[in-house]
Amino acid sequence: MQIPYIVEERPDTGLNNSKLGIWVFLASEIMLFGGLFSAYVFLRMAAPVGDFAYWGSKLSIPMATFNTIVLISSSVTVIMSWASLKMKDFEKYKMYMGLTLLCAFLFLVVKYFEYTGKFHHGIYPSSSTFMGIYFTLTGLHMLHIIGGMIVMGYFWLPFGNKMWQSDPERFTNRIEVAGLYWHFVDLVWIFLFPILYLL
Amino acid sequence: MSDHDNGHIQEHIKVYLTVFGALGALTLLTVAASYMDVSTTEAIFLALTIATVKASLVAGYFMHLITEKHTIIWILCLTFVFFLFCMFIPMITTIDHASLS
Amino acid sequence: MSNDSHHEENFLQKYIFSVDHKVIGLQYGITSLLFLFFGFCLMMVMRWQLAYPETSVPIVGWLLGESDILMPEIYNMLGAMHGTIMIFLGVVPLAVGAFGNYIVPLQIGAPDMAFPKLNAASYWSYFIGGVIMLASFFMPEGAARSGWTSYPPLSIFETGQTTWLIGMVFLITSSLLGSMNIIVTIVQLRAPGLSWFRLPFFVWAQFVTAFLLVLAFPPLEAAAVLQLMDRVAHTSFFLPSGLVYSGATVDVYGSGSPLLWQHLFWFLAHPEVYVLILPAMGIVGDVIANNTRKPLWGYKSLVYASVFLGFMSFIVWAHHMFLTGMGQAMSAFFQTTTMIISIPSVVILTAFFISLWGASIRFTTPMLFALAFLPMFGIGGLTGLPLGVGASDIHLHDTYYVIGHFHYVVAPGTIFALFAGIYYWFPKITGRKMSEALGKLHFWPSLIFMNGVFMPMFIQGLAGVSRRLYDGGQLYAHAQDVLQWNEFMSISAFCLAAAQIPFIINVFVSMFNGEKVDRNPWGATTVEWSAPSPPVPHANFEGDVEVYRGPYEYSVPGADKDFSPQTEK
Amino acid sequence: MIDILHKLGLPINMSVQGAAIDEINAIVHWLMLVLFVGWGLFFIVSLVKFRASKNAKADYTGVKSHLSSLLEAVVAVIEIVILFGFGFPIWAARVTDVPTPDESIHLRVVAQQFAWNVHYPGPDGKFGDTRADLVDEQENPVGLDRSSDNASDDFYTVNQLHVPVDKKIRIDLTSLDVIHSFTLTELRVKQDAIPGMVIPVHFTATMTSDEFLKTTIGSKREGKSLEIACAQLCGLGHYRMRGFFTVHDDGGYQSWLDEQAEYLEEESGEDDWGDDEDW
Ligand code: HEA
Ligand code: HEA
Ligand code: CUA
Ligand SMILES: [Cu+2]
Repeated sequence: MQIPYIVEERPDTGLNNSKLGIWVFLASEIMLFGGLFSAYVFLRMAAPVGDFAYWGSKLSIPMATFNTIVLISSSVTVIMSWASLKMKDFEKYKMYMGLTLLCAFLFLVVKYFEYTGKFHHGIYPSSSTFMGIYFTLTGLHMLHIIGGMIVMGYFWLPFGNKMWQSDPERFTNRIEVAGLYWHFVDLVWIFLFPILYLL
Repeated sequence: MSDHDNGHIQEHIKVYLTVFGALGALTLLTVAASYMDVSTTEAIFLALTIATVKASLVAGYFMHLITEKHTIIWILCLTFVFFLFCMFIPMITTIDHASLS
Repeated sequence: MSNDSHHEENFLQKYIFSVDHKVIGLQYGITSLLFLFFGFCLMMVMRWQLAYPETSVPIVGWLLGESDILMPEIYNMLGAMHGTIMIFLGVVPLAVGAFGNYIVPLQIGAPDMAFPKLNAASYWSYFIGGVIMLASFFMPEGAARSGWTSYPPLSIFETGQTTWLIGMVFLITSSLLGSMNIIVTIVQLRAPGLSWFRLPFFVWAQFVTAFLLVLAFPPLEAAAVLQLMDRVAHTSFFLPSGLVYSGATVDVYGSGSPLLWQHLFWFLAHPEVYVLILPAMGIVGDVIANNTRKPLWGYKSLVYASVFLGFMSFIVWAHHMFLTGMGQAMSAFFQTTTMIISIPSVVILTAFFISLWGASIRFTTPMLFALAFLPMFGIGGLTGLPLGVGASDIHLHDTYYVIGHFHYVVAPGTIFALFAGIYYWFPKITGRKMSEALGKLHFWPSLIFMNGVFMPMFIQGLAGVSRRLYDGGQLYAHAQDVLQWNEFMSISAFCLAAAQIPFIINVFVSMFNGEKVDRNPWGATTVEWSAPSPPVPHANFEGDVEVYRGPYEYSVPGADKDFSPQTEK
Repeated sequence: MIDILHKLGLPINMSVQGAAIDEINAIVHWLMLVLFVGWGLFFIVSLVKFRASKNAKADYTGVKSHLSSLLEAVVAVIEIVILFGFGFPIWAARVTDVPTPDESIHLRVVAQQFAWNVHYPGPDGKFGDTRADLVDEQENPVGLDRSSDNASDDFYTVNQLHVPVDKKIRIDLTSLDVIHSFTLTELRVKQDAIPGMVIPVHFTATMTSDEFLKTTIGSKREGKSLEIACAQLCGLGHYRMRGFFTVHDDGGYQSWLDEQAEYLEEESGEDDWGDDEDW
């Protein structure tokens, strides 16, 4: 027997399974980053006054601003790729999804230079509590980026073509779900940016 | 999801691009604000307000939360409440400690 | 998510890497029962030491290193692992992984879980976590030994903790995947006609439990990552400045806080205890309704109470931290929430009691376990009250009173309920009933010896004997008056172990030779009993399921049978 | 109820503040007993009365009255009374209303694996500074800086806590390494000792050690005096992290202090206390 409501919506909830699933998953992600944000606030309060601001000033605002813009752009391109599928334009989808992946990659490259820059100056997670939480938060965020890239890359490669031909509804659905996840990763960064770099 | 015809989507796309513009502007704004000479509390307040606005834009328009189904809204409200507990109760508890240092 | 039931499956696909919720449920069940058994074995070694300190341990002594005496560091190791295994590898996977997986889709008339592959991933993640935890015993650093609570700074300094943390990350991931799946399944896959207030109480309990897991576990995952960083990358999230450890100042940046861990840990671990109890209550509710032959009394109040319980469980966590220097305002807050949360438990228990009034009670083995659950949980829950009042907790905190409190809720409480569930649903899984005679031989000694193990703990706790003492308090003056109980408790524990033998025999014998029964041997009303026993692979039911009535329509006036199944018009 | 609790193993209380803790413990146990016996009776009666062999046909509706809601409300009200009438005030008196150093005898306790170091301020009643880098297991377990102000008359003991009877005692509690929990069972004192935090604990003993020992005559602990216990798992020596606790009468306390001052003089004769380098 087939599992119902994989693609079509259940009438009384108005949802399909994966839509609900991804949101429940994101809820748990909110709590994951919530725990870390809570730790950040707690540690900031426990640290000597000015300690966080002092170490925070060692980070590069221009690099982070650039990265913020990059991530926001990738959020737009991913939703454009979904919209293209909605309009049955697979070529456009390919292009926008490719752009999204490119943005994600760009983000990682910038992050790589940021990290190695820190290491060259002898700054490691153990250098201070701020640096510890900085590396932990951004590291975990980066893992999320990489995870997203793997999923989206999978749908971008030839595999996507096949699924689009056999079951376009479901494929669009998958992209929507992947997009929701990607927006969330963007959303986390929107908070990471000010609390780590600007404050 | 057949209620979205092409015209609909076109309109959506316009919204997405507007939001994109707003997000970019707000990013620059928050960076600019961080160079402003204000007290720490004000800086925190300002930065977090801008971040919240940005996050709401992403969640509301990119993630379609403003038109999302009740079930999902409820789950997120619940999560948000617990998120607040997780954020603030430990914080308040530290302030309330009987400890001397 | 191809779900083609027609093509032939080989052995591996069918029994090992299956995506069928029933197979996964059984995998969960078998693994977690083995872990429960293992956790109990660890505890028996410890109980030997508590009764006869520093004498050679019989049977397994040779495993303990050079001498066959249990050394303090091994005692701490076994203690930490007993707690971890019992909770994260035993009860949660059994209650949520096994029962949740196997029974929930059946009770809501679904062909499978919403995401079968995710379901398998959840089991395998649990499996890997379990293997890591087990492997830690054989690693040079040994297993974790800072208690299941892993309070830093101790957990940062002690060995073995890194493996524990990595294992926990897998276990947490497993629980997250599993409970997301349960939520989506319950919301989306309910059979036509099965509205929210027609769900069996068990499904409600699983639903609330799944939310607790999804929303409370991630902060612990965050904390585990932070602790991992402290251990591996030498950060100091949980280490304050100015530490001196074994004679030398600790070379870290400092300025962290040990209390941060406690907050994040208990943010999970308090909801976690309700994760342990809610599915148990769900099972008890179903079994009681079935064996009293009448509807559960106050079904709606049960539902509301468990939802409220779930919600409140997120804001009581710091009652484990009263003695960390908490001030007046926050202690008042947490005392109040703790008292508030005891009310829904009282409501649930009360509803169960009242359900007995006017019933026609059949004392089957599952019913005996379910009935014993009530007073046992009652004792455990009631002894939570003096712990929840900050002032009395000052005397009782971290004594054996706490150990007694929570064992009453988890061992004769949850474990009994899980036994009830196993006896109750065994016919659904195998098509055969378990032996009633052996079942009773399992029940009565278990009941007696459970109390023998845990009742004296209250006495020791009132006397002020601390928990986690390697010698059970021999050295302390204030423990002298109550020391004699140690041997009594240990002997009870060994007898309790012996009392499990009929159960193990029963499982294996009944699996092959038990009395064959039809699909509804208990005369039950809920949807799972309208499926064949065992249910159809990858489909569960032979045809479409439709639900026409509430979950516990027993002894309906005017009906020809004393039960009216939900699927019958 | 308190007698029952004593019979069950609760030791006698010998501090001013402890009485209230015993009181609330007794009250809560009353509530527990009433609930348990009440529901227990109902439970047993139902089981006997409604067994299938006696009552073949179950009643679909069952109990109709809403008495149970009333009962639940009563439990809630009792809990509120317990909290507001007893719990909060007792907590305040026991934990947060800490006497100032002036109105009390002020000591520091520094826990470490696996000992209780007690730091006495000496005759001036003021503590010298302490620093983590000065800590030395043998010579200077609390890390006292002898060259700082007020430090010269400070002294410390290891696993020996001496206090006078009937005086307010205030202890500032901290830890050097991991979390411990400072417990004086007979005084109903328990407080976690957390590194990086200083948490005040206070009590007033109502009995001297000698008087206490008289109450133990005939029991299994006869002849064993008061102790400091550690309640929080702190490593493999947790079970033997035991300190000794002595309550003197006024004269006894003074002569003990004098004795300690003498030791201090003798030692500083041999060793130059002011010199950090030797440590
Ligand atoms: C399943 C697990 C479970 C459950 C359900 C509970 C339920 C409760 N717990 Fe417990 N608790 C634990 C597991 C659990 N606990 C564990 C594991 C620890 C220790 C962790 C550690 O430190 O290692 C702990 C520790 C713990 C502490 C910390 C103690 C300390 O360290 O000092 C506190 C303090 O408030 C507490 C309170 C409570 C309260 C108020 C409830 C309430 O929810 C209880 C409400 C229930 C009732 C009030 C009973 C109602 C019943 C009746 C009225 C009927 C009477 C019955 C008959 C006559 C048949 N618990
Ligand atoms: C769910 C949780 C759970 C469960 C069920 C148990 C069950 C038991 N526990 Fe445990 N315990 C804890 C959780 C649990 N415990 C925790 C969290 C701690 C604190 C650890 C710490 O300090 O950090 C603790 C600590 C603890 C201590 C205190 C140690 C100390 O402080 O030094 C003691 C002492 O006696 C004890 C004893 C027991 C006993 C005798 C049982 C018995 O009831 C066990 C009974 C078990 C069974 C009845 C299972 C039988 C299963 C089978 C027979 C399976 C059959 C198999 C097949 C068919 C395949 N436990
Ligand atoms: Cu110190 Cu236990
Ligand atoms: Cu709790």
